[in-house]
Amino acid sequence: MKKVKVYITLRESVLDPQGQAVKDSLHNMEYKNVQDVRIGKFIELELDDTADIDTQIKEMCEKLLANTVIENYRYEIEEGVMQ
Amino acid sequence: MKKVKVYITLRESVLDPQGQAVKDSLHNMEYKNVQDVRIGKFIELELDDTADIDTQIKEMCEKLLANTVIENYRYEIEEGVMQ
Amino acid sequence: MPLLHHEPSPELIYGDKIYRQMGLSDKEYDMVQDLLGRKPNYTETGLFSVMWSEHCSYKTSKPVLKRFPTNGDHVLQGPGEGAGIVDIGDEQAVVFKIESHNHPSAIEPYQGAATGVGGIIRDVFSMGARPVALLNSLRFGELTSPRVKYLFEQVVAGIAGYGNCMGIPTVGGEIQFDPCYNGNPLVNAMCVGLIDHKDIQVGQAKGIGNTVMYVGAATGRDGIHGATFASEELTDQSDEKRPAVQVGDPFMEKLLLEACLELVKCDALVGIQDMGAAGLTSSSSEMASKAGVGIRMDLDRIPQRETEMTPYEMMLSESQERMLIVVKKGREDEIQEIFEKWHLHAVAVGEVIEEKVLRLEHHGEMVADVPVDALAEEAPVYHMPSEEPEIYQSFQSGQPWMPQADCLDETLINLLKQPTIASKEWVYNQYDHMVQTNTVVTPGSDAAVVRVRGTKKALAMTTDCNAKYLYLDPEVGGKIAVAEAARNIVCSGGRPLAITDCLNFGNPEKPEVFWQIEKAVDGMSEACRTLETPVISGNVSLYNETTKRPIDPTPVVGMVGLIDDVAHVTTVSFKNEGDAIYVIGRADNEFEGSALQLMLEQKASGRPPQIDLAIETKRQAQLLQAIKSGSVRSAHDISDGGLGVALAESLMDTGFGAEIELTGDPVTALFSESQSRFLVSVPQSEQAAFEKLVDDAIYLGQVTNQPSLKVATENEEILNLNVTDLEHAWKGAISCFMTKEN
Amino acid sequence: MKTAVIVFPGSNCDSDMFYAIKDGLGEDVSYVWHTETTLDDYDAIMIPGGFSYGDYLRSGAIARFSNIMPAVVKAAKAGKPILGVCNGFQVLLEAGLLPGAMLRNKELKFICQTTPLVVENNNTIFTKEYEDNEVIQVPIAHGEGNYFCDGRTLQQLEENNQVVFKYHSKNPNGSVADIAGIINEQGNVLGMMPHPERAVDDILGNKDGLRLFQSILKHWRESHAAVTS
Ligand SMILES: Nc1ncnc2c1ncn2[C@@H]1O[C@H](COP(=O)(O)OP(=O)(O)O)[C@@H](O)[C@H]1O
Ligand SMILES: [Mg+2]
Repeated sequence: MKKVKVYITLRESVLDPQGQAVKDSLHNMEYKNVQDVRIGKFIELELDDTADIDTQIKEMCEKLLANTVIENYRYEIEEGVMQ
Repeated sequence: MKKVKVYITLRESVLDPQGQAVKDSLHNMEYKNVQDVRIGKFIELELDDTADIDTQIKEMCEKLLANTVIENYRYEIEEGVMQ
Repeated sequence: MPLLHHEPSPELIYGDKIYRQMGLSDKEYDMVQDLLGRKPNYTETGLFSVMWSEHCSYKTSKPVLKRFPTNGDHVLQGPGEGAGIVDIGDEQAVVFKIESHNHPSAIEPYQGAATGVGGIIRDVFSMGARPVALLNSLRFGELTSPRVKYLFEQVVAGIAGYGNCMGIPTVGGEIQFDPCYNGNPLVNAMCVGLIDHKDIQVGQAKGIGNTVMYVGAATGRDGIHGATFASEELTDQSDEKRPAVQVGDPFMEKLLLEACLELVKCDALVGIQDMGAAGLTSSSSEMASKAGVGIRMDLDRIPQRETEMTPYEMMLSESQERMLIVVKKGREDEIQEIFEKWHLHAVAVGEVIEEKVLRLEHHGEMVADVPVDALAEEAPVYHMPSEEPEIYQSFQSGQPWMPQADCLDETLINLLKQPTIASKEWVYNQYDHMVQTNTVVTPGSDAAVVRVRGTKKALAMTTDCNAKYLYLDPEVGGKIAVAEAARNIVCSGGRPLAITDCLNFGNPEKPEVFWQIEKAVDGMSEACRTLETPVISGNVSLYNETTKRPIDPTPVVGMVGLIDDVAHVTTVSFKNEGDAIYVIGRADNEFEGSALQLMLEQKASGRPPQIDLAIETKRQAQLLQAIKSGSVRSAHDISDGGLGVALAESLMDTGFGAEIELTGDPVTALFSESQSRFLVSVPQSEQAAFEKLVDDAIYLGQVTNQPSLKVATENEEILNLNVTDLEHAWKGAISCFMTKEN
Repeated sequence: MKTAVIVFPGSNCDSDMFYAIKDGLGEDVSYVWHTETTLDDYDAIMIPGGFSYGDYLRSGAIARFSNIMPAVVKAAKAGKPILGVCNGFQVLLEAGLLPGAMLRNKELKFICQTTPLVVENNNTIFTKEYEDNEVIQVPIAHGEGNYFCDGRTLQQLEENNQVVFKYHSKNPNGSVADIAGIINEQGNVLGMMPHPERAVDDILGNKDGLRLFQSILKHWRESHAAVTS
């Protein structure tokens, strides 16, 4: 069994209305030192190991998990999680 | 300037309809080896350094970024990102 | 019976009085012991504690609910099932119910509100009906508080999130803001469905040997009563495993809805009930009890989302989007086929048995064996002491309050800015109110109107309750709540059919609160009898208290009316230059509990406006007749803020103005909240006919094409306002609060 | 004209689309379940609004992998008219049949209201019955209608006249260049956030959407007549 963590972030050129709203709220809450907030997704997968796991994850990201028109992705494969 | 990464995940026993739907879809796409999918948030903050940055981030998480009734959070403070 | 995991033994439950933490009193525990003839084990104690909770058993409110009139020729199903049903002709019927989700919404407003909507939708489609509309009734504290803003924003988003995804239009509702709800918001959701008589289902487990099936989402540890968990000393259970707030999955519910509507066409189905409060426990024991049978279930077969769930947890879980059904033995495959299409679980988990018990097995052992009637029927009933509060006498005997208002222009503008009166566009624009393409009158008029596709008919629907009147006088206020709902239906061109109600009150163990409940129900019952709108369903939410005091008594009325022909549909807006404006009914000096008093004094005191139900009935009947005969172009009931506010509302977004002449004291004429009154516009050609039909119609003036509201008395102009200023004040108020920083 | 209305789990404007065609247009229409694999029998294909697969992850992202989608792609290539409304538009974007992507509304709120649109291009098979630059009233109802594409794509869209509808006077969701609906280069796949199927009936107060369906029908009749004559 492998555990994979996928991080999906909006491309820099894409406006992030949610991040903007959170930033505004933080400013209202007196955290004036906050300069920027970007909100993305954090996906945790658990899957049975296969030979080409790296290619597999990449495919999942490209096809489904991220929309590369607006998003970037990055992932980490963790070693042997015991069950 | 500090860069902070915040990971927000659903508490273990909280239903994750998104994760479930993505898992089903991955199965349909023939990634049958996927056992579990959980979807959370990945928030990147950039903020001016202050003495008590750790407490500050913790507060932001508790008050705004995470809903601790159903979510857990975890964060990492990265060192001196140049601008 | 085996001892499970870390569960305390029956002796320990008794000795350490562990049942108390589950909510059972010593006396109730003794009753359980008598009913069983032995000490209950942990699971069984849990079954009784949820089924005998106020929420499920109505143990304190039952005696009061009996006072409601529930019969009528057109009532096909009164209280007692998932939702009530009323005939609308052509072998069709309308199904509706309202339910509260106050407490969950106070803790987690988005999910609390969302799952409240999900629950009431299930109540309606478990009857076999297709849900065609949603409404809600909301109460919040003052919008100046950041916490209240947060609750308000999230509750609205949660309602929108669930209803929009389901594709059921949210067409109406009401919202009031008052400090008494600061720590205790009210979130009541109502669902209206349509059904053909032949498809009507019941929640009964008939037929010995028939199969009990579980359909829908898997069971997790959602919403298991926190207090019980805390008492378990489960040192090895991490914080992670604690009972969680329920999270709604509207997508799952949409699939469940479609599957169940296919299911009701299948004659293998015997009974169906949703798993709401107390989940598997209430659905199984109630279905069995109603049919005079028992149910045996094998808990190993329950679809589970989490590992190592105990029988206690499975039986008490409030996971959403689940149903329990009973089907004819041997025809399980047909059922499974239907659910398979929607990718849903449909699992045989047990059978109907002759012995009237709920018998649960787990890992091959019997873990509970309890008479179903004991759970569902034999909960204790409490007759609470009731006492008239002192403040009521002082309200009744005090000097009448009269307002000091000099600048009437300013008074009207300020009234329009009160969040309770202001436009709720900020809210309802977040609700998809048009999906299903049947919404003839969208939110913003008196009642919403949804057509019945394929017929000339339409349904008018509304929720109402002015809690301030009930705070001053619960009996009068209760009458007004029902009458006001009916006025809204009539103004839309409909004949009121029946009501559903949600009784939101404080702690009934306080005699003053119980007195409020009794009086309110008496007032509502009388109005229901006079207006011939029986109570066909409802819900009770007690213990709504903040640290300082209980909420104002808030028995929300949800009413549905029938419009025979969509041609009769009428809205509040003025339609035509030159139309004559009338008010039906005269205003007296009735300002106590009014919007004006709240605005000027920041509190209500005195006697609320009086109501004469005979006059109410007469005026409603005459107005409806005038509408049906085509004499009326717009109709609006006069409520919060009096005639002044009603005039302003009839002008919004029309591009028209009005010129009005009033007699008597201007402040009374404009802002009194005397009851049973309507503001109506009539084409000139119909004036004579209208005046003949409506006894108490008083001519006021005309609709003009100058966008200003001009009001005069015999000798002077008392009000002259630009309609754009009225619009600005009324429409901007709520979003102004919501964008203002603190 | 035989029209298919595709139904995904979670579609909820499918019956609205169905009645717009059946009652509004008086034409033949059927629901097609997402597990089907062919659309050969149909002349026009509608992908209705709703929350396919709950709109979880991203709206339209999961639906795009349904069994029916290869048939939709095939129909698109064959030049059949394909209309995606709201969630249907999102599905077409995710499937790559139209360029760009959808973000959450700028104000982060779901918006439901009737909104004025300008017909930017009335020379398409979907808009022939409108005047050029005509302002029409059509309801919107979405939480993620903030259309995004990069600068180059936008330039191409504008140059090729692929922007068919724009929001008039007020942009409700933050969409780039006020875009409300776009068409593919070939001119047979239209995606739009506003709901024309909600504006086909006088009793609901507005019939501005009906002409979109009438345009499709007219086009079909013309091309059909050309083939059979
Ligand atoms: N205030 C009330 N007025 C009329 N009927 C009520 C009232 N409260 C509850 N009921 C009826 O009692 C029955 C049980 O209600 P409830 O416990 O809310 O049902 P469920 O748990 O299935 O949603 C329902 O049929 C409901 O309509
Ligand atoms: Mg129920």
